[in-house]
Amino acid sequence: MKRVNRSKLGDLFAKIAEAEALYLPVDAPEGARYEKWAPGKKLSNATNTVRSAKDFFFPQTERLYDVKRSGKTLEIEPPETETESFVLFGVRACDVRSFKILDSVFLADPVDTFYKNRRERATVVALACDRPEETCFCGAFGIDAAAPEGDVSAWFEGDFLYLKAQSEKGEALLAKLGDLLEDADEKDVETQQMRTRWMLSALPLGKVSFEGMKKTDLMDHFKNEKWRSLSEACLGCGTCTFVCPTCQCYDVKEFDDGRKIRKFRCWDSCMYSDFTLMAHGNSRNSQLERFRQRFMHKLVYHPNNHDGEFGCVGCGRCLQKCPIGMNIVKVEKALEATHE
Amino acid sequence: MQDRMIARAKELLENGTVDRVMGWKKGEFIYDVTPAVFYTADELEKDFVMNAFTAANVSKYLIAETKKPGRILAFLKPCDSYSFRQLMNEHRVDRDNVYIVGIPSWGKADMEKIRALGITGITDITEKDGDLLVTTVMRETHAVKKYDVYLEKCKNCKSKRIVVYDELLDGENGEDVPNNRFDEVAKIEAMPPDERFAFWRGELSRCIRCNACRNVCPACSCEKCVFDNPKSGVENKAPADDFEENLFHIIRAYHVAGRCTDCGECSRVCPQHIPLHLLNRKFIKDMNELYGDYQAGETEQVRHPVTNYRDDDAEPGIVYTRGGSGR
Amino acid sequence: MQRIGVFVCWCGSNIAGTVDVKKVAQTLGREPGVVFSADYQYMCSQSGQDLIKDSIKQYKLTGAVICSCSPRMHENTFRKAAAAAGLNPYMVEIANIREQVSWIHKDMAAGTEKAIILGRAAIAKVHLNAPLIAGESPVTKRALVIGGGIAGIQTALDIADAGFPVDIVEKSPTIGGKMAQLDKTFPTLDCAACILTPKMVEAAQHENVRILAYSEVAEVKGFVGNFTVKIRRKARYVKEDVCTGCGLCTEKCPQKKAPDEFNLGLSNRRAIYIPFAQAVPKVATIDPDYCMMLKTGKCGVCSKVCGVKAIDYTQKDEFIEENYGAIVAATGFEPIGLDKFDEFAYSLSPDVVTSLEYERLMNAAGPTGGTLLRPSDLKHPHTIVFVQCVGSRCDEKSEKGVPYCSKVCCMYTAKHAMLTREKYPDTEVYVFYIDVRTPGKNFDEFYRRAVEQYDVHYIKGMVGKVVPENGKLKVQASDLLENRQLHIDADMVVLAAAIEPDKSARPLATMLTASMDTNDFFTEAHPKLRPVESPTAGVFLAGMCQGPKDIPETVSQASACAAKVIGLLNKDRLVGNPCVAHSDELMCNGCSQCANVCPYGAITYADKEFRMPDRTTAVRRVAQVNPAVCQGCGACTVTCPSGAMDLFGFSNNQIMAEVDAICK
Amino acid sequence: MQVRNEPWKPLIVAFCCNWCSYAGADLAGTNRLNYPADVKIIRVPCSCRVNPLFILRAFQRGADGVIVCGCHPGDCHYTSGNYYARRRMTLLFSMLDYLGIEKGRTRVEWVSAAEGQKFAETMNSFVETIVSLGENKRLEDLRCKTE
Amino acid sequence: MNNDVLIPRVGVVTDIRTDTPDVKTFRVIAPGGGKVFEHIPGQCAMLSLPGAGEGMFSITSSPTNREFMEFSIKKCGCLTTALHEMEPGQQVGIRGPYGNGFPVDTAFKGKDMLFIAGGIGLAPLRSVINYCRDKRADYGKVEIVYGARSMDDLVDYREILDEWMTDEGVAVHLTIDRPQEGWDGHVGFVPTYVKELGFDTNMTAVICGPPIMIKFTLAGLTDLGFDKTQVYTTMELRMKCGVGKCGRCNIGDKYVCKDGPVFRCDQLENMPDEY
Repeated sequence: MKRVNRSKLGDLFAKIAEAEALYLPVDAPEGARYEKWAPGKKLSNATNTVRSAKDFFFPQTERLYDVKRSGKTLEIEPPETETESFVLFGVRACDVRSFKILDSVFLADPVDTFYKNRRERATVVALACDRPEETCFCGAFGIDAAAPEGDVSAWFEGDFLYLKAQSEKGEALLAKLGDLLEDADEKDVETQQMRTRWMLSALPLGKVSFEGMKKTDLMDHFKNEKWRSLSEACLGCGTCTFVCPTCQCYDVKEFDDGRKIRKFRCWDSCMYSDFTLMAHGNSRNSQLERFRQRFMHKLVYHPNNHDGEFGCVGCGRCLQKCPIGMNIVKVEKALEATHE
Repeated sequence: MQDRMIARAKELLENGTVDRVMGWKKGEFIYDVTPAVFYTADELEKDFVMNAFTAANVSKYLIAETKKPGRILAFLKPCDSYSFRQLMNEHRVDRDNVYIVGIPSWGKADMEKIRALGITGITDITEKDGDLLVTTVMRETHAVKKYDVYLEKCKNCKSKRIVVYDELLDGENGEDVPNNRFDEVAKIEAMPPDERFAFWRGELSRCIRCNACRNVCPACSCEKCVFDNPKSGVENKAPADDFEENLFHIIRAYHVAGRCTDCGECSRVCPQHIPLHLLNRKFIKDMNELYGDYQAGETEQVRHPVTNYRDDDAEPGIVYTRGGSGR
Repeated sequence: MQRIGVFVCWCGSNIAGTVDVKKVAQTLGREPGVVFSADYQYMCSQSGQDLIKDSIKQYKLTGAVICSCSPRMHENTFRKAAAAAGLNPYMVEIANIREQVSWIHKDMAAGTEKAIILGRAAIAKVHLNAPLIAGESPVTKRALVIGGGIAGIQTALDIADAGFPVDIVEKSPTIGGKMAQLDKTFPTLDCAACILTPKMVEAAQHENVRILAYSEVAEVKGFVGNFTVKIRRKARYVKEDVCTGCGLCTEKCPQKKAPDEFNLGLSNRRAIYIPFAQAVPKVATIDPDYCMMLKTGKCGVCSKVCGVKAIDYTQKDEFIEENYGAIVAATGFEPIGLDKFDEFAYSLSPDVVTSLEYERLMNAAGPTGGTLLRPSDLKHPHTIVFVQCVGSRCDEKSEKGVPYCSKVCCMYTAKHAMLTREKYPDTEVYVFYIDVRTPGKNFDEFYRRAVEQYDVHYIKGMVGKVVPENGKLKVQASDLLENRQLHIDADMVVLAAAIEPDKSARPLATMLTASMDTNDFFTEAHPKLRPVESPTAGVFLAGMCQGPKDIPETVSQASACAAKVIGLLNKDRLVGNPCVAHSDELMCNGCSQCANVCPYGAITYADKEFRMPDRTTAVRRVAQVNPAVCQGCGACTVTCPSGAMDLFGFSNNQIMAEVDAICK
Repeated sequence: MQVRNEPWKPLIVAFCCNWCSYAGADLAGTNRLNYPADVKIIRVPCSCRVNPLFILRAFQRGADGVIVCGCHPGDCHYTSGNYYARRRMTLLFSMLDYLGIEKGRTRVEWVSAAEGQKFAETMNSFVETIVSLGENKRLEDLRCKTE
Repeated sequence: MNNDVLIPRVGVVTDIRTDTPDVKTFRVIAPGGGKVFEHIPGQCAMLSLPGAGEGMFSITSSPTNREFMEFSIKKCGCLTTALHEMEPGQQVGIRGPYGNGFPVDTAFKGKDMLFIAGGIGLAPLRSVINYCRDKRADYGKVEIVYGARSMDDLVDYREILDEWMTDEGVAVHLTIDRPQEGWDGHVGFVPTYVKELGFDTNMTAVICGPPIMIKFTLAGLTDLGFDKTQVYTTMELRMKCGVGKCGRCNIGDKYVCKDGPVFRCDQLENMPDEY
């Protein structure tokens, strides 16, 4: 365990940024967002960023390759592979866990090399929460907001930022920071951890649990009558999907710039009416089906395929952002109520 | 007011005037209310809610609801009633299949603004007079003036008048209210072009194309949006380039020009806090100034300024010569 | 994928002089989809066209791009050539490399580059072209003329003379219109009745003309060549085919207090009446507002005296439905109401009259038998003040009057003044005017005669106020030229009230989906080139309903209108322009915005049932374009937010493909 | 990624209505009135056929200026098309201005079939304006500008 | 240079055969000759034509074919229309192979095989049928039931007549929906025909065709005494990325492009009816 005085945060960031790009949450008109650090930029106080940290590994749009046509021949140009490493500072425990969920998709065979490359280049400095929101329910997924995973775990307590390496990458990063850091005792953050854990349990969603979902069969959940009323007001927008740290559906599209075709991948949402639209029709025609798919995927399909791990980390973004106030907690409660 | 609404809804269900009720349903917290259809008195008693956060404009749901058999009761706030009237003008809703009870609205609160005050760990919010009492997990209570956390659309409310209804909950209709809703537009107009450009790049570059603004908008009720239709040639799903952000928002504002009632839902739902209403209001302001005052949804008038003309309209060049900053 | 042929024309040296045509042909030959490319000296020549035809056949071309002169020049030529070779003519696009390239650019390199780009744009468009076939529709060889004034009568007679049946629908009991009420006509001073009534009789007796008087158009459906019109025949309570017009009933009717419309209320008539002696059809009509029998069931005198038993108190309005190929609007005009002009004391004194009322007072068949007597005391007026531009040329912002010049007032006032002075030389006549407008054959001479020979006092200035006082009308006026105030004690004041379109025009325009201007005059399809046609195909305009005009102008317009109608009715089938709008019903919201901007009323809405993907059905209101009516301007396509409305030949995607090709 | 390195030349898209302005352009040609080759004309039936999407599309694809030409107000072949176009373009241009796009990159001119001279002059002056404004950077799509 | 699975390789279309009015078969090789990649029967490949899009198609040739791959494609959308307009020599983007394929070396090995196809549904089966024919010794008898709307809609009719029907140990039963001039074979729908024919219940069945046909044929086989574990089907629906990540082909806890497209019918019971 190391620590650094808050007053030296700027130096710390400057030191990191010397070697590699540093991204951290800063205050912005919409709330907090990740930005590349530059002198003068201040770490945001916000509990979490509006957009999740998944953007760094799975950006909203990304070039896959270009194709040039001449006559009947095609020339396929893959993009250059990026090689610069970077540090993600201030990722909350929920978002750190979301990387594991994204890994289980993108790193599964066949590996998505675009994603893998970014994951490998990144060092994640996770920051423990000390001011949880009423929308937080990471505890429901066994996430300890007070002890985040990551390459380095960090805590703000008193005048200090405490840092603890959790991986080789983390060790390497702390090693580079050298004399900026001083040794510290893990006990220094324990009080804060206890307080955070207590706050989380005392907040309205402190007792939310999803484990009950597992008691019911996939098809029984699927056929539940509640989906109708739950999905009734859904606008079919992609807000929940796009702010969600674990949603990873994408579309592959092309753009003809007149000289070549640019294939790119971009986020897609299973809530969109044309998500499953193909030449021979659409297999999910109603918003009910699409709504159900999103939540079934997170709460049933994903755990079925990944040792019971839900496709949700309880970050609460969708609770804050859904235009019509629908969210995964309401869904879980409604589904479970049916089978009580 | 909630109790009176529930009572009236139950009466109207009972006497057969309607067979279901469009309203707002309680959530996990005070603020995450969801538009919902209620079928029984029990459901109404249990879940119907009307509070400082029932801001969602329910008029768009009535497009689908009025196509269903039976008759639905809709509680419309003044701004919702403008949207509904506009949808009537566009033949999108079946007026006969809805029974409208006009309800007054004195402004709705924006949860995001409450959070922006720095209050975290909220365990409860209650309404008392004009205030919101916010209690946190640390047992602190913050009194927040509702006015200070009004949604943008309520802060710049144009009218308390309900323009279409079968009955009024209060028996009395409100009136248009003086407002400064074009001030912000004027402020941007007064910026030098470079600053204006930088301002809008800063705002629009935040767009994540979640389509919340479009999907919530009562005027954006196309069977298929051009941006979702591969055949339109302009379909796109993500802001793959700055241009796409501009294109989407310019065209969206243009498509609703003359039809946008300024209900403010687009800005309310934007997860990235883009002041989208400033685009719509720009068109409204221009139309008012160039073609005479016009308020979409206010009357039965079906020809709006973009589908109308006068022989002596201003020439497009006026854009480059009138007021504001020159180049 | 299309198989496109590119044909680059040299136009002698016109194009080849500044454009490297060989390079253009070669470069375009490499574009995707181009399977043949050639250049030739004169593409429009017979051998050039043969080259195109042969290539179409030999290379199985599905599209052709001709790089040549303007499409306005030879598009048709090349389309015909393509059609002759079996290629749909609308698969041909022209790249204009003469007017827009070689003739304006001197630099060979720049010209060649631009020619290639324009060629590419045309190729890009052809890729998205689809064969278009012009629709055809039959023509009902019968015309409807709405309005039986001089405009309507003349139009009907001309059409009828060409051999086509015509119906005249007239809302009042007789045809004749406003002209029948006039006394003399300027500038020749021949009597209106003498020239009009023979026309009325001719119409009545013409085998191709059917007069539906006392009738109104109730509903119009259909489109050019194929209108179906429902006509309301109002109940006369007199059997039209039985009544002989003997007039006995009109003498015996005990109800004498009905105001006589023909005399503008200056006299009364009976409850059963024939508007005037030469009315056509000459049939009595019972005015249900005044007939005691109809109101109280007590009377029946007319029925008793009628020798042919023509009276039928039980008559009801009837509807007839007819098909027409063309419709002529000739609804005419009326003077504006003067209730907003209290300064002239029109409502205060019977001696303040409108010019039309003055016509009746001068008319031998009028209420005073042709002797000029003022209405209040039936004495000869000795001082008469004429006020011009009452309600005409008003400020657009003012609440009263109309913004335009009524055009005929200057001349008829000169006529009135002159006739008055001629018949009653002891009468002083003053005319207050803003301008005197006399552009017409013999008009200015006529006006000068009034001033010079008849000593009419023309005073440039406006009358401020007319006050009835002790049997006189105190007229306060200003003389702008002398810059002084005038006070005249007049016996009569005659107001040249502005004219406005007849009130029936607006609802009619709605039925016809014909457009109107803000003053309720019908708009013409083109103000210069198509002045007698409405933008709505098959609807034509004659007379005052299109704008103020005098009798000779009205008659010439009526004949022009008839010529257009005859031209239309002469065709057996109408071939449409295939480049028309069409709506994709799956995407249409039914919001009506497109119909709002359509100048031709080509768009209607229908509730259609759709099978949804989830196997349910839903009924939606969708727009439908009548290709026979649409002219292809594209206004609707831009109004449509969902892009459901598109234009054949100039589709969204075609234009965007051109943009892309140009900006590549 | 490499940017095209030829010297910049303006690219101007002109939408001309078939009945007046396109004919006016033809007349300019017939009278041999010179205007820069940077102007490329797209023929549309009426100025009211010009969708704001087309204008934005042109900018996206690399145009530096877009001009819409139609019949003089009152002379529209379709009676009212140019009136609608006038309102639409006014609103669109105003919005572009509002977003900080340079004034003058878009223009509407009424050119009759007899005004060949005016057509040439209009194009000359428009090209001049665009040259003075320089390359379109504010409404560009970078994907269309890089090789 | 990135070498991700999403980046296609170039393939050359060397031959195009028109099978039915709306089905064409395309032969694809690597630009330098030979196959672009190896596959097992039942697997798919992603074909792309820039400007028209990318789509998943089953590889209809048998892996035993060493020279080329074939795809039988029905015209039904933008991409397939563009593919149908291609001319020989055209290059396409190709990536794969994707999907699990048929268990030809495990569950099918040594079994008597019953193949049932309707319409274009023969395309995915052609690969495995020819595989079985080429490796006769590894499998028992092969029975094929194939039906289409009309004679003209029978895919690979020539190959069926000239090769399959003449093969020892292979029995082909053809049927068309409605009587037609020049057709003296069976007339009727596939499911009924299967029941009429009746098959030994120890066979392993593979069905492919329109959903409705699969449903009724499966019911028919169950009536005959087949267990659902003996019946396989393949579905190529809604695949976009081909690698089980983009989320489109997710039905229940399965990803069709990765866990499928071949499913044993008992597996389908636990899957929502969203295909």
